Amino acid sequence: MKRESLIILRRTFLILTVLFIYIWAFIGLPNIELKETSIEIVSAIISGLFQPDWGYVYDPAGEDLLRGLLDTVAIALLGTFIAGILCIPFSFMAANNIVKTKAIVGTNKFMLSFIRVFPDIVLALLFIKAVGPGAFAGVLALGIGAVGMLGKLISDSIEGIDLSAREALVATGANPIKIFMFAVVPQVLPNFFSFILYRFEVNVRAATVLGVIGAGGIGTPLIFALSVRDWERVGIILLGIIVMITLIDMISGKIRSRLT
Amino acid sequence: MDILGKTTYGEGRKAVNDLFSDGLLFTTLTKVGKRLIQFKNVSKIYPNGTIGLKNINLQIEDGEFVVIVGLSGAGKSTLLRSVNRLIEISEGEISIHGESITKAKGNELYRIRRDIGMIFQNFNLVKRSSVMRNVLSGRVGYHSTLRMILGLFPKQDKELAIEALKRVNLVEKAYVRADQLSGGQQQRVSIARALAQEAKIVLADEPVASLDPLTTKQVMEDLLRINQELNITMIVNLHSIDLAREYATRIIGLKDGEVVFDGPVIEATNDTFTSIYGQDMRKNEMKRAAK
Amino acid sequence: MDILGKTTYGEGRKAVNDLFSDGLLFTTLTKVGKRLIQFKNVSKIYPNGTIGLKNINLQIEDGEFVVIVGLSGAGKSTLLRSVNRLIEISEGEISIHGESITKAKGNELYRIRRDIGMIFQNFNLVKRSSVMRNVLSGRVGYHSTLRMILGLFPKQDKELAIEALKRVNLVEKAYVRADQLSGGQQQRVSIARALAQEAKIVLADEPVASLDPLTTKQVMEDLLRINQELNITMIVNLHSIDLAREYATRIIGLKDGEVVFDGPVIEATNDTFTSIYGQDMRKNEMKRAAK
Amino acid sequence: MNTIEKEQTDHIPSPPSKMKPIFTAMLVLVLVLGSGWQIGFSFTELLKGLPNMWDLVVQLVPPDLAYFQVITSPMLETIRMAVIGTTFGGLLAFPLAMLAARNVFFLSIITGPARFLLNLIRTLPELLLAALFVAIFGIGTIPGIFALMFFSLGIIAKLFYESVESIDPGPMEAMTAVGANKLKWIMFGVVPQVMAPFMSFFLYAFEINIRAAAVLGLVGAGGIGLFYEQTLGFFDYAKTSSIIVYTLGVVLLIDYLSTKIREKLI
Amino acid sequence: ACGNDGEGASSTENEDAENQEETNEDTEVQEENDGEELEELKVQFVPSQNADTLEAKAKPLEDLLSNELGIPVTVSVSTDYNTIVEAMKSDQVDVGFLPPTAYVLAHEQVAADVILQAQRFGVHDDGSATEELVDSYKSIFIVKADSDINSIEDLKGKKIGYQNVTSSAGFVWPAATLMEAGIHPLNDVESVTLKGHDQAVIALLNGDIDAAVTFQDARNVVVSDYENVFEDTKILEFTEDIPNDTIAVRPAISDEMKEAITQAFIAIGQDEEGQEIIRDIYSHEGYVESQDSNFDIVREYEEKVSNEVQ
Ligand SMILES: Nc1ncnc2c1ncn2[C@@H]1O[C@H](COP(=O)(O)OP(=O)(O)OP(=O)(O)O)[C@@H](O)[C@H]1O
Ligand SMILES: Nc1ncnc2c1ncn2[C@@H]1O[C@H](COP(=O)(O)OP(=O)(O)OP(=O)(O)O)[C@@H](O)[C@H]1O
Ligand SMILES: [Mg+2]
Ligand SMILES: [Mg+2]
Repeated sequence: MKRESLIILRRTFLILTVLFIYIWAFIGLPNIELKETSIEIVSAIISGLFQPDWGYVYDPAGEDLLRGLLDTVAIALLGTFIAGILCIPFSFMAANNIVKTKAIVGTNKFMLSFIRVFPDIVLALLFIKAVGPGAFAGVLALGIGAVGMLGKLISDSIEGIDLSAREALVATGANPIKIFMFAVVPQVLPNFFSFILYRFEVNVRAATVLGVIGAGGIGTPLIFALSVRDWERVGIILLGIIVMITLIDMISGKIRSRLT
Repeated sequence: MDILGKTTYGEGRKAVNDLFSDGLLFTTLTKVGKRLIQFKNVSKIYPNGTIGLKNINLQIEDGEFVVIVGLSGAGKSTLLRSVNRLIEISEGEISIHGESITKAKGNELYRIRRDIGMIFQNFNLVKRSSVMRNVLSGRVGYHSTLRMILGLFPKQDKELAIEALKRVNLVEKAYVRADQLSGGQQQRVSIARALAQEAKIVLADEPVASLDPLTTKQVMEDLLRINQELNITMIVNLHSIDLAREYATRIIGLKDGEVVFDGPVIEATNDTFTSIYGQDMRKNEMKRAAK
Repeated sequence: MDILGKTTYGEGRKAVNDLFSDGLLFTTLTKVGKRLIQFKNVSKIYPNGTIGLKNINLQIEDGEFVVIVGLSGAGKSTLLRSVNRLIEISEGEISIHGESITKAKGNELYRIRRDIGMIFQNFNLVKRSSVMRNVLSGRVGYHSTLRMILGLFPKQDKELAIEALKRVNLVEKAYVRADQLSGGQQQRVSIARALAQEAKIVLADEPVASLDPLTTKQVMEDLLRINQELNITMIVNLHSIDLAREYATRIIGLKDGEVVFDGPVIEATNDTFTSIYGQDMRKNEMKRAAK
Repeated sequence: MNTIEKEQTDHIPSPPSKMKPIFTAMLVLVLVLGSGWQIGFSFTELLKGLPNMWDLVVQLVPPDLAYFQVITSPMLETIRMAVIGTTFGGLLAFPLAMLAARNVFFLSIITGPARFLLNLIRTLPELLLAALFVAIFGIGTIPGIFALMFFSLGIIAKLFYESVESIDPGPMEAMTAVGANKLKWIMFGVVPQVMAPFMSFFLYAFEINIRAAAVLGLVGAGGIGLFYEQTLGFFDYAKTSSIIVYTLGVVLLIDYLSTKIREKLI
Repeated sequence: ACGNDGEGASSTENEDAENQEETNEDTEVQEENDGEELEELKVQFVPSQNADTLEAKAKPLEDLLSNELGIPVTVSVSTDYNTIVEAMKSDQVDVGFLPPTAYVLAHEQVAADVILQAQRFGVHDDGSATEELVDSYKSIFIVKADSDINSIEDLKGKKIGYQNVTSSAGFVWPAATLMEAGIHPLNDVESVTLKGHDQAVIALLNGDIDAAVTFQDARNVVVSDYENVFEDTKILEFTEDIPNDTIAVRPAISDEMKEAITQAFIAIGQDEEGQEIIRDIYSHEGYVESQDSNFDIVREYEEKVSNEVQ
């Protein structure tokens, strides 16, 4: 009875906290009003986007859309690969249904939070100091930066898996690593790949970091075009990115269906 | 006990049962026998307050074929799972061959568990993996962690797995994903996994629940054979009284988490089962008779 | 057929079976009866190439208690699931009360399905939800979509759900999460869900596989009672020949996706079962005899 | 007869060809190595440069704790916008993700456009969203909330539909069998299974909105992003790290709340 | 010309300090055995904010410089000057294109020495370019054309859109102008930080702010999206001259190398082909030699403003 009332108390507290946060957030919200200039500017932007600057697609001297996309893919691919490998031990050890020691789980969760909180730009700075500006630094920054996100998402999804298969492995006397390989991996593999591919996509779009880092790729021209409001240029770059991401989606779908 | 176990086979089972027909003799024998699995004052209370087991004291000898019977929810699965510590008991201690599994840790615990095969009530297959991989997973206890991370099973293991699948008539599905199997086929994969494990004790939680009579017979014969030929101890939860009578050397009756019967098959009369399954059964029968 | 169905009960079943003892009479009767479920040249080939069903032609009448038997993997579940189109058949047509479910769409399909209850071999419970909610989910076909999105079940539904849980002896677990139940308890939840659905046809895929003899009896009696008192058609997959004999009015034997036997219980002799379960059974018995 | 049967039962199927996975792995390997070569990956260079990194790390500690006072109010402002933006983003993401999940809607006529829309939403760069929203709503809180909403929608929906696609089909099957229409089917067969991942993604998006809400700066809504820029611009690394510490505190708090909420759902 | 005068004046004022600093550096360079010779030149540039066209291209400059210097050159583009400075500090970048404020901060950290300054065409009040080459530009206060704000003093209590506080044109110079008029740039007005001079103009057109500070003339960026931007807004005030972008080198580089780099850039600016390239890419017209003292004005402003701000 006492335990139950404690649970109710804690639940009420949780609900009240969330409720309070919402009330606080919505209080003092200004009214939405549309600006007079909006039609003119938005239509200029949209019409610009829909008249992409085809001339930028290919330029014999290099430094065109195709080259930018290629560089971006190379950086994103390698960055994702590094992150994909580094995140595995973290996600495993931060899942509270795999590792039972609270301290280990807690430490790993903390580490993941810390990596996530660490701003991309500071990470970029660190690697620029180490290896100089350029694609290499970009790969390292993306590779390390993504560990926080992947580790969290994957460990969360490990925590939600069906444990019955795991039981069978426990019963055969498998140690945690073997259990992980045989009972957990096959179940989280689809999620793992989908997170990895999502991260790959994020990395392709990580224009800001790559722009800061001088890594080349499509990010810097995109930022430049946006800041001087060259919508035709923005349009063609976005088109390029969308086409590329769609292609990657298709290819990765094929790969995924093979691996899982 | 070992020798006795080996000489009995098939119909010979009856003779062995006769030997134990005297309850007193039975208990005396077990006291001097090699105590394989020992339950001392074991209780289990689930976090939500349900009582799973209540002060269980049992000893099971090498080579026995124990069948556990009881109503749904009586605690049969709980008892079985506490043997290899799939669930942590709340009180008491369980030891296997003199080693306390309750206190075992790390590699010691893994080794003890490796020697205990388990067939699960709800199969516990990795649905996304192939049948073969599910069966091979019974072998992981034998190899180094690194090897297992790379998924490198020796050739013998694969042959062993195929062998186990043959025994349950499922070899043609070896490379099919487990979720594409029928219910009975899934159960057979789970049995093959336990066979491939080459354990010294096998815990079987309703191993034939989803099987047709033919496969049931095959599986039970298989369990009996490995019990007798390899002197492997069997602890099996069964719902079928007929099967229990046919294969067991000893029957343990559970009710509400307590042992209400424990003795050789011969002692388990119809009245015994009636008392295990509670008064309801009698009431129910009376009702029907009244109509 | 209705009247006959209602007068038979329990032991009375035997009398009915006697009525049908002549195979000819049986077929004649079914031809004039109300054809409830009709299979026309139904085949099913799974995407991986496995043949599930091969050219099935069947008709099942109102109020029958059909038991389907067959080896594991014979296609029993596939047959059952094709009735309410849980799997799309590859060829042929299935109609229910003259309406083709194969061609039905949208609300029509939902309505047909609402009138068909199903008990699943592997329970298919939402493990994270409470028992009550799982049972109530059998009622969603009766209410407006909006109401269901908000999860507002009328009071009668809740009473109905409690009633269904009482029938399977599980009312004390009503507010427990489904994953905290024993195997047999989960199976009973799945039965309660089908009972709460108040369907006109019940498809049961091994409804008693994980149940102890007492509960098995209760559940089978329940199925029989609703079959007889409410004239609800039952199609049940069973592995136990004894149960099939005790409760069925008609037995259908499947082998490798084909109907190899179809007739009243009385016609299903031991030889029939032997042929359904294939030569292996005999071989197996011979082997044992040889030893 | 006997022999035929024997062949049938004893026939051991050959294992599936390993070529496909090996080929795929080789392809990935080639791509990785190729990219590594293209961008000039070098471990020695990295090792050589590590001491340089240390220079910066030294400047980051200890954090300037007095700076907390300055960033508290922008942080609260950020949280406030993130709460609203993420909530609306999540509310939109839920149905959109359902439409995009192939095991919920089987027709590519439905999932295709839904996925395309989601791809598009994720592709739009923050700067472009900012340009649009500032033009439409002016500067301040409102465009900030809209930007965060868009952003959350993209993240949550994408992650969510993929995880919906990997749920247990059993309960869905049961709902089909009781004759539930699509909405009821989703409510009772899908939703109970996916609430936990949904909350996880929702809270994750919330967290991103708080720690990386640079877009707020772009629409003149302030936010903590501006302060990173400022402190880095002045090479005032102690302050930068104090922002990191502060954000970490907030994120850990969210993490704690999120675990508590998820515990209720798993 | 006006800007040059100002800078000359300030350099005389600070002569002593400056001399001392220079001697310090000289000894430092000498200690390092006449500085490093380079086998490869690494150049990075950050586009200046005061440009209305930009290209993220590096190759053309690479080729030009490598032709002039006879060693391989790599050029990279970054969007943030902080990273250049850090890279120069750890010897990862040799030559950086830095905006004035960034240069001053970099010099403070002994990361960069200025060698050159970019030249551009001046800007008429209507936003069009002049014929005259200058090495400085101005920032402007703009308000709506129909606004009743007619002088700097009227800005008191009004809502002003700034850029980040490290921005020369978007904050430092305008803030100094305000302070001269007796208005505290943060306390006496309602300040809003915006990202991008174009956004500032749009926010002004929208009426979200009463005045915007931008480089002269940022309205050119917006004119394609909002045709009447020049009619609908007016310039309220100009700031003092802001030095153009610098080209700065790592202090440790040998004097000969520095000289070679300097001459290479000047040559590129004078070469017809080279000029076209630097114009297209960086909107530079050429380069003139410069020295650290030219940036004392920046330090002065920086100090003045940052004292008030922090
Ligand atoms: N989803 C699926 N994909 C491919 N093959 C399947 C699938 N489901 C079932 N099968 C195959 O179809 C055949 C018939 O399966 P079904 O489930 O109907 O058997 P069953 O008679 O119900 O057997 P059991 O008694 O074991 O439940 C089996 O060989 C099975 O492997
Ligand atoms: N994880 C759990 N949490 C809470 N209670 C549980 C849990 N598992 C089982 N129980 C409860 O413990 C009791 C015993 O369960 P157990 O699984 O041992 O029964 P069983 O004898 O195997 O029944 P069945 O024949 O139905 O499988 C039941 O009342 C069940 O509801
Ligand atoms: Mg059980
Ligand atoms: Mg089946």
